[in-house]
Amino acid sequence: MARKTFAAAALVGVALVALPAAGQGLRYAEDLAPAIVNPLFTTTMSEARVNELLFSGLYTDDQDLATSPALVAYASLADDQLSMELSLKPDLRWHDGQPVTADDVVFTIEAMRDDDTLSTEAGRVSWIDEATAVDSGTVRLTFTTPQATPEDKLYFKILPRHAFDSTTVSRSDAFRTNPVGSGPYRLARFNDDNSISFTPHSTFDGGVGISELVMREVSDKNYQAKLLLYESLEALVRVLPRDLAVLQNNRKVELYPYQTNSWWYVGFNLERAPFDDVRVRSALSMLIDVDALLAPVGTGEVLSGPFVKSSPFYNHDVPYDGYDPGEASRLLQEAGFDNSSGAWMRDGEALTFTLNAHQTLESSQEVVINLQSQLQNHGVEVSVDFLDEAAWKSRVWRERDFDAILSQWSFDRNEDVREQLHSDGLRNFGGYESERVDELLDTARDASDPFAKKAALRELHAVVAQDQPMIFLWTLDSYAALSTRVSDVVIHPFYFFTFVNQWRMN
Amino acid sequence: MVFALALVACENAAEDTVEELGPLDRTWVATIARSPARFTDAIADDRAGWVMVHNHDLVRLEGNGSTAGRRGAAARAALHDDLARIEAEAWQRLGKRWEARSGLPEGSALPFFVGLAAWDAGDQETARGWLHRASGADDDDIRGAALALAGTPPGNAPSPDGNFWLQRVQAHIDGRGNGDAGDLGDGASSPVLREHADGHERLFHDPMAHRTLATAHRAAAGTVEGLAAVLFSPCPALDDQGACDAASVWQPLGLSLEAGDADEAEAARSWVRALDAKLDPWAKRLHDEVSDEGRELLLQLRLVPGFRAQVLLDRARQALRAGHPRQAQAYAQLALDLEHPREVSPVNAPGLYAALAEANLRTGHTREALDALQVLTDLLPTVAGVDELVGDLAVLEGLDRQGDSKEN
Amino acid sequence: MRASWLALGLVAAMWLLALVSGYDVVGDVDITHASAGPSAAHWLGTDHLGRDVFWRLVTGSRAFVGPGVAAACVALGLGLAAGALAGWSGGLVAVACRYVFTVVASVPRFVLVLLACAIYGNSVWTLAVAAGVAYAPTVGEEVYARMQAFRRAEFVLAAEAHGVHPARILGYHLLWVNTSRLAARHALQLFAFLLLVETTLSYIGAFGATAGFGVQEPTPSWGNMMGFEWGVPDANAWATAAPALALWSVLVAALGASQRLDER
Amino acid sequence: MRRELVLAVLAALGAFVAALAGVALLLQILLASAPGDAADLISDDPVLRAALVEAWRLDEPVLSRWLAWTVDAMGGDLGESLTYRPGQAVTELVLPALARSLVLVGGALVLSLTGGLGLAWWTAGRRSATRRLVQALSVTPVFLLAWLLMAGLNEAAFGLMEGGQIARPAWFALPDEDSWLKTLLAISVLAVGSSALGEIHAALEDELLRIQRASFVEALRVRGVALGPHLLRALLAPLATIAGGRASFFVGGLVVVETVLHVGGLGSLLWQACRLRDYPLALGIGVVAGALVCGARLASDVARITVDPRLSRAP
Repeated sequence: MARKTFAAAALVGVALVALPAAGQGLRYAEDLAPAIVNPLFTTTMSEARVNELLFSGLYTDDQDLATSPALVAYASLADDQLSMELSLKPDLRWHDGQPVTADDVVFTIEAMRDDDTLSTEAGRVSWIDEATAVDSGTVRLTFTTPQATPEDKLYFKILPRHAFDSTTVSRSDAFRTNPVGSGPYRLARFNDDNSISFTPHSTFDGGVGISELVMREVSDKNYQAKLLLYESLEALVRVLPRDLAVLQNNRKVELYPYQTNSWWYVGFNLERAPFDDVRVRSALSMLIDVDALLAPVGTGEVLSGPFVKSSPFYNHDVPYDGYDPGEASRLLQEAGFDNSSGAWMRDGEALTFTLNAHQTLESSQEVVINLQSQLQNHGVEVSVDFLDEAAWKSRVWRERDFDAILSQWSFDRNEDVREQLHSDGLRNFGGYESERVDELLDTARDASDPFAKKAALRELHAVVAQDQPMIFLWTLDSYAALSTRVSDVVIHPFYFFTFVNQWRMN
Repeated sequence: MVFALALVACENAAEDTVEELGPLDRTWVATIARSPARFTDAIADDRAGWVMVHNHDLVRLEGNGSTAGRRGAAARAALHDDLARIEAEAWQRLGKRWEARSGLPEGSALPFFVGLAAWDAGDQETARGWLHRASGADDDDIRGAALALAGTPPGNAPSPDGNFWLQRVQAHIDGRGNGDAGDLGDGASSPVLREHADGHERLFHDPMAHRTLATAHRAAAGTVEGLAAVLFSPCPALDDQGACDAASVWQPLGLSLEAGDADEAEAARSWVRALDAKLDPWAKRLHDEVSDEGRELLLQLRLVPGFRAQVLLDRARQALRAGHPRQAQAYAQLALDLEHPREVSPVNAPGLYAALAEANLRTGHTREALDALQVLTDLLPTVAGVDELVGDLAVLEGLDRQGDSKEN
Repeated sequence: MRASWLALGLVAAMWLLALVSGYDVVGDVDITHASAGPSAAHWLGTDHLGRDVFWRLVTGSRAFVGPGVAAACVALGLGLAAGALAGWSGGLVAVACRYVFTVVASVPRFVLVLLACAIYGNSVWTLAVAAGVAYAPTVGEEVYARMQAFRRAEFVLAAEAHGVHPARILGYHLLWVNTSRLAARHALQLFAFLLLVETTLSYIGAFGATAGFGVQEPTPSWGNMMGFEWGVPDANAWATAAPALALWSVLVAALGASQRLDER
Repeated sequence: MRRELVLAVLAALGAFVAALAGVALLLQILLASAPGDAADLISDDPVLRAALVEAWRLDEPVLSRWLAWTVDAMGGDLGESLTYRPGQAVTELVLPALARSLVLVGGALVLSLTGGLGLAWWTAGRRSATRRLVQALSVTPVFLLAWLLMAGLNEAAFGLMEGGQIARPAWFALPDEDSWLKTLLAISVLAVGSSALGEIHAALEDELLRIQRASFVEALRVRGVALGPHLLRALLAPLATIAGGRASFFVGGLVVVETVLHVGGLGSLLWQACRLRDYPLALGIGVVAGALVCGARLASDVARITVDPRLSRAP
């Protein structure tokens, strides 16, 4: 009896000792755990990165960023370029063991197009006229207009039909906490500390190198770099610019350029007075010393329009209207404001607004406090309201109920600003409308000559810089940091984890 | 703070014995840190010029005849060589991709320029193919030039006969012969042809300019001897004959000078890790051993990080020559000093950005290549043409794609 | 013990200073003087946005002094009233009151405060009222116990026999004479409790994924001052140390003073 | 005698149930008094809203809502999470968290009581500066104490690791690895911080002094009997009282300790629930926290009754 007790105690002891072993997993940090794991409603980069782990598309990028088949085995495009047939690879499985079929592909397209789904990604399939399953392994797509290389547009993630009741998918659908995909990793569990554990998908085509992945929510950005140095994390998705210098001198860490096409902005609600007046918007932009705003965040480049400076679309001829309080005063007076009382007033109403920012936007607190300070010192009262994920989605994305927002857009290498600036763009929160911009965006979209597209978007830059629907702030130097214990790392410049199955741990 | 961390990092590195690190004491870094007087001697003729060499301020060194000026010219020549290669690669990719996607634009001079670029790069086979396709060009001069060049081996100019383009080719070849680029460099900064298409213009820059500029700068560089030849360069030391002797420094440390067979980034990364494992403890030791004056030099001029970056840049260029762009990409990324990631500095040489751009371009990261080229465009107006060309390629590659954008 | 009162006096002085100083909480940002050490211009240096730590510390007192007093009023008002009512009338009323005390006291104070902030919105005044309500049962129970003890005491009976108005007996003889010291002690303890809750919420609420409660930047609180500077590279040490030390000193002082009241 | 004891225990049990029901009602009233419609606060999504109104019986009055909720709760159903883990049963979320939190609260009780007792034993009658010192240290807020200890331990360990003096400890780095040290740290911080230890120490010291002056102690002292065991026995009842009262304090402290130290317990869950306006979850946790406090009070009452049967006669 005593011996038995002892043995049991010993076992418990061993279990306790064995528990903390971190294992050969890769832990990466995000500022905020994805609120929703469902490719139909992906709006943030952290969600996009998780999607890349869990789901596969029909096509994907290879390491040279050329289109290569993922779920597709082979495809044939009709001579008239108006339809194509896609054959899926045989023996593909979902994480729950069910086979991946043509029905799933058709379902996904239907779900994205379903008006009641309210998918933020609906635009990705608008060019497809009809999707039909020829047999369980073959899909036939017809297009609204001829497509030279339709596979370039077939990157969207495929969802399992059997996990949904109908093509009308709700944001709150249980799928978001229990996702089933066909990507290299499956979601093992949501942990109590808000982290998410992923384990390899056993039948993933090509195998998976790292036996466990953990997404950890580390909301304190300062602490992320520390954890990496402590070797309590293996990867930081995006390093604060001010930490770059420290990390590059640490030999346990290597930095990889990542996600360079992103910019910060202060967006106005153009449907609300006084932001409907371009003079007011311009004046506000001239009251802000952007370099001083940027200083506590780190190094970056100040922008004059909706593209980063190295973009082929950036119009270097557009003058940058920097800090110029004199000109701002003139514009405000022209717009009917008067600051004899120290604050800008028009018809007895002060020029004030509420600035909304997402709670977890990195360094947003510093920027917002600074901005508030600068504007107040020029007689413009700004109140600040940080919104949590749910409030941000509903107030900014759906209701468009705000005066001004501070946020950041990240673009893939195509730098397509259509959704942001087109009058019916899904991400045009401020309600910006310009006929010329719409025309230019259409030209850019339909162009078959790169010179035409470049010219159109450079003109767009100039027009938008004039109209100032938002104050374009800066682009930051973006790097990912990975422990040298992770090898064979190749990072996709936008989706990050595209090649994760090839990574190894030493 | 940063420096303290760097020191901590050094302390942790494998503790090699003095003998093992001995070869590094032959480097120019050790030489001038141990005897600063030799450094003072070497830069005596043009201190201001040497400051520019150290800062990679190649533009202001232009036309300077001192040793510093000649070192600058040599670096400038290497940079234009890099840019010429990038340009040649980009023209090929642009032509091929455009043709494969929708067929070449009708009546355009595009195939002529693709062909001219290949012809100037010495690839007669490819050049001939493109030049033949240019026979449909609307412009008579272009058609004529294409026809003439298709039958001429690279390096020889066909008789111009009043043809604008052939005259220009002739000018380039003459310029290369006598080492004077004249105003031919303008063709790299502003377009030589504005072609009207429906509703927009196609701008083409001169695909031969950078090679001519490289030749001209190389002529100005001449040869530099002694310590001045290796100062701030990737070459660690000179042998008795005054030639660069890298092997005797790196090989005893177990660092192979070969590029390896496979184009794997991981190979480059492990080479850099091996280098750092030697360089860090050695730098620490050197820092402790030398005189105050020497230490001042080491820290103020950032000699070790600068040398490391030069060595890695050299490796990157080597990898590019060996057809290993992924390795080159890794070398260049690891060489970059991220404290100033968008500017040329004592550590970040212009060549580094060129190597990064070329490696990115050749691994399909066209858009990322533009990030690197942007730095050079801010530095040298003649990079504008390459930047536009690579930009056109990036736009072309994205024509059928759907952009994706997310918050944060 | 005199030190305790001195410290509390200092807090009061700070609060007054904050009221009259006109320190511009919003407009103080000055990037060119970020993370500077103490100097004549900035007695405690600046934080990483270049804001004056001393003045933020002083202004930070506004986040808890007013609400602390309000919370004490709420707790004492509710506690004294309900306790006296229960003690005076006895019977079913007492049972009911004490049941309510038990129920409210069964929810941990901090939990109640957090729930209140989630439901009624995040402001220091919500916090003050919630803390007062959460604290009231403690006061109520003690007052009830005293009342019960004195209800049938001879001096009360004598007063009643003399025809003194019951309200005067309750108000003066019982409450004022017997519970004023108790009330003062609880007021001090509650003040300390509110300071603790406010700084805790503001500290934790200064980080992204836990943000949303407490005093929000740029309005200073000793809690968010610490949270805002925590982990910033090359920060001015006083930017975190000063509010931490101030917080600690005030807590020590408030508790010391309250014990003093207990002992005498 | 025996009968009285049983009755007293039953009465305590009745009080427990009554208090718990009251807590549930109190929280329901609190939620119902929210400005605007509860569903408005959470979501503008019409689908979600409709589901909410139904799931929450928002169209019914508070009392009937409370009754329905209580009936469900007695069946072990606390509803479903709305925003934190949509659709997941609250009990599924709360139970594992409860287990972790119980360890912390239990540990903190044991540690603070034994620590307080030891200190009181040592300082009683000496009027030394120790009492002041303990109080001054213990007054440090829980969040500050946790943060200082955590940063200190991390930096110290990292320094030693970099110097090669120690291998990487399994607990490194706080607060991200689950380890015995983190649990210990959480327990200690909870037991000491925000005046916990100071108050317990002071109370026990006073109690000890009172007992020492009691007549039976005098008698024992005259008879030359060892005082220790008798004093301890006399302290049991006050100890139980203090423990019962402290439980509420520690459960409140959980919110802070767990959030700062990243322990997935009731406290951090409550913080997230409040932050995300996940009212069913918050209500569930609030009631469970109330149950913990009431349970501790019940246990303390029962313990006192058993230790000192005289008490069973008092109401």
